[in-house]
Amino acid sequence: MPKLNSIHAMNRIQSLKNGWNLFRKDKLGLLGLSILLFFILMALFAPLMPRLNSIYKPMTGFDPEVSGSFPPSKTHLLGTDYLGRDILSQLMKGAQIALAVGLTAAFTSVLIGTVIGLISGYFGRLTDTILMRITDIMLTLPGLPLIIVIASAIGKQSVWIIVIIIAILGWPSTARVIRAQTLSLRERPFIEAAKVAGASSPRIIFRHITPNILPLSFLYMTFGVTGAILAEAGLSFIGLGDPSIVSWGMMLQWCFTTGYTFRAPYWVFPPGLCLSLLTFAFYLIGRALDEIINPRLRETK
Amino acid sequence: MNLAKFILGRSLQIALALFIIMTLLFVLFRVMPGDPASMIMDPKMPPEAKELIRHQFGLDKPLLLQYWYYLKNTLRGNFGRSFYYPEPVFEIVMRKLPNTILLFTTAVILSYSLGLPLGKAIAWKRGTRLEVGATTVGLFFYTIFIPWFGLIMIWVFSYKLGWFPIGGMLTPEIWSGQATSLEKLLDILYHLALPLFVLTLLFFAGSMLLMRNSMLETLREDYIVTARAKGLPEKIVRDRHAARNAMLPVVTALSLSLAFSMNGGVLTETVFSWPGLGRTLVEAVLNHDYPLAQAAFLLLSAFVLFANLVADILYAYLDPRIKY
Amino acid sequence: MNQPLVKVHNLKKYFPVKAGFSFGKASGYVRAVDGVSFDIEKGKILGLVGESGAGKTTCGKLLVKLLEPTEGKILINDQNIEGIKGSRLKEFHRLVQMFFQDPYESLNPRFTVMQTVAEPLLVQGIGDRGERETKVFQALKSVELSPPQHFIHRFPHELSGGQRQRVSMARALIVRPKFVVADEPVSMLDASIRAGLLNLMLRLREEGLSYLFITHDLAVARYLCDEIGVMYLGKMVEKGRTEEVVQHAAHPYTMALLSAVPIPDPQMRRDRVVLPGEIPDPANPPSGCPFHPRCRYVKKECLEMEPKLKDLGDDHLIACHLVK
Amino acid sequence: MKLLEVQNLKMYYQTSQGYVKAVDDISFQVEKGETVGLVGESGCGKTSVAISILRLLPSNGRILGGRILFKGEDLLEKEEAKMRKLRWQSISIIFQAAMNALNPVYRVGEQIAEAIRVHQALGRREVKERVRELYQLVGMDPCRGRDYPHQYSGGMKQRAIIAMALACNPELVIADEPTTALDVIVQDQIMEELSKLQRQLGMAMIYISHDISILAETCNRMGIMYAGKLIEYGETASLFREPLHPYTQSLLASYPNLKGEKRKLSSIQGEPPGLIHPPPGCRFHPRCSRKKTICEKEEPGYRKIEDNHWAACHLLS
Repeated sequence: MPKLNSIHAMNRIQSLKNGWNLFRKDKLGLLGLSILLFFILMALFAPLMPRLNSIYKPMTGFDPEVSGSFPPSKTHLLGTDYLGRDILSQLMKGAQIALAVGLTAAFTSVLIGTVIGLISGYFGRLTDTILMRITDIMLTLPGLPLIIVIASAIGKQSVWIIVIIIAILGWPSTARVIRAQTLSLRERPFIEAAKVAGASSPRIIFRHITPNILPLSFLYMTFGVTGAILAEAGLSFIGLGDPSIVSWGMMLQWCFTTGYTFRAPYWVFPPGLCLSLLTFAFYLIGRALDEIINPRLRETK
Repeated sequence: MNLAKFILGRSLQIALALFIIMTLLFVLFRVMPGDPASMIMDPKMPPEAKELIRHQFGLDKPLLLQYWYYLKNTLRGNFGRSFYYPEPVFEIVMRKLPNTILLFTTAVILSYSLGLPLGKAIAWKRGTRLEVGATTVGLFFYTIFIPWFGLIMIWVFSYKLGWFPIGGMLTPEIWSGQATSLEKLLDILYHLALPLFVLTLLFFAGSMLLMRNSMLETLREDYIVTARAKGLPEKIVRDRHAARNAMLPVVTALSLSLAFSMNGGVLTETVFSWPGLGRTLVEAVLNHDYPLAQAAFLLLSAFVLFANLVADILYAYLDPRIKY
Repeated sequence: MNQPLVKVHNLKKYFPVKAGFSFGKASGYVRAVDGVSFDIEKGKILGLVGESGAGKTTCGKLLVKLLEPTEGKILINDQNIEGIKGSRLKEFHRLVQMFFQDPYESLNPRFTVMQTVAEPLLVQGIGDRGERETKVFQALKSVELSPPQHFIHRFPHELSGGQRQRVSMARALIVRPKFVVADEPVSMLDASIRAGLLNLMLRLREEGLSYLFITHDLAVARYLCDEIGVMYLGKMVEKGRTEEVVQHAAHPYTMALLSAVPIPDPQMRRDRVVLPGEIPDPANPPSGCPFHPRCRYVKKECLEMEPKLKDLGDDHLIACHLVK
Repeated sequence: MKLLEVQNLKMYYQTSQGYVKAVDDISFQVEKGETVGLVGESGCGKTSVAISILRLLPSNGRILGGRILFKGEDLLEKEEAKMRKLRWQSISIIFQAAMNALNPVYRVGEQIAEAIRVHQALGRREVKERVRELYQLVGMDPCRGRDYPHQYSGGMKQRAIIAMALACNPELVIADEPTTALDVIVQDQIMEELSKLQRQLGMAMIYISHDISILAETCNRMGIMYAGKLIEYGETASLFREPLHPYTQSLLASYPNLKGEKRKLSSIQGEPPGLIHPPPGCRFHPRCSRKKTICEKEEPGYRKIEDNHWAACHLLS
């Protein structure tokens, strides 16, 4: 008799392969994936820049030969900011920050949302009523203004505090979707069959329901990354970001507040373009995954 | 039908949400570590005045009693005085609210009245180059970083071409002089144009994509086949049967996305120095003008919640299956 | 005579109906099952027939403890199953199993056939890995899925409807239950596949398995069942040996039900008794005899008093005022 | 007189795995005023025949051959505008009520009126009057026309859909699974109603169903479909008396009966094939208990056994 474990592993690889084959057909999804890869490379190579030359330190690297903001040159391929720091190395460091902020915030909020959605959907009754009322109210609050108010009340401007705020405010949309999915799964006959087989509630939640909602959580994570990156950038742009860190939003803020906006297009363009492209990429990937995970959309082709 | 009961129920929910926001603000600004008094008192005030405010806001009382005073004051519209401007906070925010309503509401209405027909049209032509192109461009604008896009628009249209003002809402010369109301109106429109364009484009992308997806879902429904089988002209099938039903999820999404759209609203106001609540909030926070920040946020939330209610009523009107 | 394996006495299940905004309070009850009694002997099949909304499925779910009864007693193998929990509930599920209606929904899409069929053994802690695999092979063979190694690694979406239903049956049979509640297990399958599954169920009965067979199809019930019980709005209106009920139906509802079944033979003309109207809202059942609004023979008595089950002799029970 | 002639119709769906050969070389005819049944198990292509006749294919459906003659004119050659006029006016279709065939946001009466207005130049009053008439025709209270579909029960929706199909007095009505998902008693009511209306109005009908027992009582003639092919076609009585194709024989033996002797049901081994790569030769051969070597290689042609009774099987030669 064949080893069943290895066969199940093969089946999983097979289903991943099938998923990839479907994904590959989505040209926009592939575009998103390649943009994302580009930014990942950027983030990976970011630490190399200061090693090349200390003037390429994104935060403290001052070039003695330039003071102030200058257009692109041979040493500064994308020019310098008002303190004479290299924009390219700032940009690369920013990719690191954006990916870190986006992924951690989205992961945390989706994790919270998934757990709350599961609990709410599976146990129902009063738990569900209370959790969903909270969710509904949180969903109707304007997010960025709330983040602004909370960030200013806390006072300390650290990027990790910002990530935590974004994560805590970001879970309701996931929770709602996961709850709905859990509710519909809970009523499905295969859950009843598991009950009749004698399975306990934890087994039903972890072995039967969770594996069926994880793809959806993953999907929401890709959308969550977009939201988190934009929120951090917005906060930084307004002037509530972490001043000790070079994020793309921060770069724009420096440019805006030092009055270079209209004089230094080489400075304004790159960070905003990177921000828009990265969020665009995550969104495209999310959309392509959506078509795989929600088969309703797939059928027409 | 029971529309009144439905509105009453939703209004109660809004009241509850506002109450929760108020409590949140209280906790944030008064219970958080640090001197609570400094959060609502201007550090530059003379001690006697400070004492007066301390008394007036009940800061010398136990926390629970403070909370009670806070709620009472807030409900009366007594948000205290601004640290920065020499006037009561209430007057400032009430002056800014119409500006936000003007910009935000116009942008929402304009973007939906453009986005829905276009979304409908591209879904109908699924698979064509037009559809793919419009979808891609729409997706790009949907995820664009607004302040940056705003800055570029200002750079091109105001700075380079000089067609529009760099920011603000009014030209002081016109408003201090003897201008007619038409001139004043035109002046506002002149300032409104660019921020409105940016915000509309942003919302437009969202509404178009939503309508496209919803339309594609609807076109698979059986009643669309029935409509075709009945021999109805394509245009009637598309508009009367498909688009009408595709509207329903779009309106649901609208009510859910209003809060999200406000993020864009705040950032746009900031970039274009539009004197609305969003920019007031940002400035107040940067100036550590906490009474003003709280009031601006509360009012902004109230506005979003109210807009939500309108969207819900619209939905109930559109869908005959809703029995409130 | 054999001691019955399953004894059901005066079984009731009421579901609360919630209206709109009320907080958790029930505004009424749906009497899904309202005082049903029956016995099933070892190796026999009782068919529950009736239209949707008659309470058949609820009845079945009560017997496998997917639902808790509002009132009444269920004895299975002389054991009262009221309120059993934990290890005793697990033990109970070795004795009683269920066949489900929808072959597409009753298998976890992420489980292979092996995982699905082995699950009851796993949660019951029966056997080690090797023993479980052997038992899965046996169970698959017993439902005529051979060779088993052909199927164990497949996922549900790689199987046809009939194959899925067999897998679902293998999962139930692997713990060697004595009693199975079969909830319309063939109603979603095509005729040619249906016959094979019905014959399989008959073979299992020969091996000593007892069933409660839930169906809306009287022709299938006649083929499979030893006894038939006809339900209408949560109540048993007629019950007796299959041929007795089919040939000599006494209740007007049973007669109508029988006459509505199409005959697959153009030579045989049936005398149609087309019953007017549709089954009433179970939350709001008619007074007296629940069937009286649709009954051709309705008398004054029927409006006022609910008929009790009477024995016509030979275990043929009927609840109708017409029969004295 | 021949009302509808389907000749060698071929309709495939394009998918990423290849063509789904849903309708493969099917021919049959419908005379004026007669009822024809098309029976087959799920996925055998019977609904595809219906939507081909009305030319209501989904975007990936292609008609690759054959002719559909309606009163002598080929529907496949007609311009779209002319075809649109013909739909409902001459050929209408009854969909399954459970399938959301009514638009949820419009009043049911309005949806019926819409069909009338498109095809007939009637005033508001007359349209209204016609809708009332139609409601009475199918045994419903005309006041219910003001309700929305969600206020109807399954049986009422089906009646409304029938009323809608009859709105323009069509010469041919196609009923696609008209009673699936309805309870036995309501199913019986609807079938009775349809037979009555058909006799009363004299239109021709094509019934499509997976359930041969329902059609046995209703249709003059019947075609049995299997895996995209029409394998047997004939007078209902003759087809039941002497089924020719092994598939038809086994199918009839797999139905339990309420009347007469209780006999053991026979089932067909295996499952119907997929339509992307159907078996070569006779498509039924992998499941046929009497197959010969020729069945695996050569596709059987139609053989006429009696007047109006045909079957495609090598055993018949």
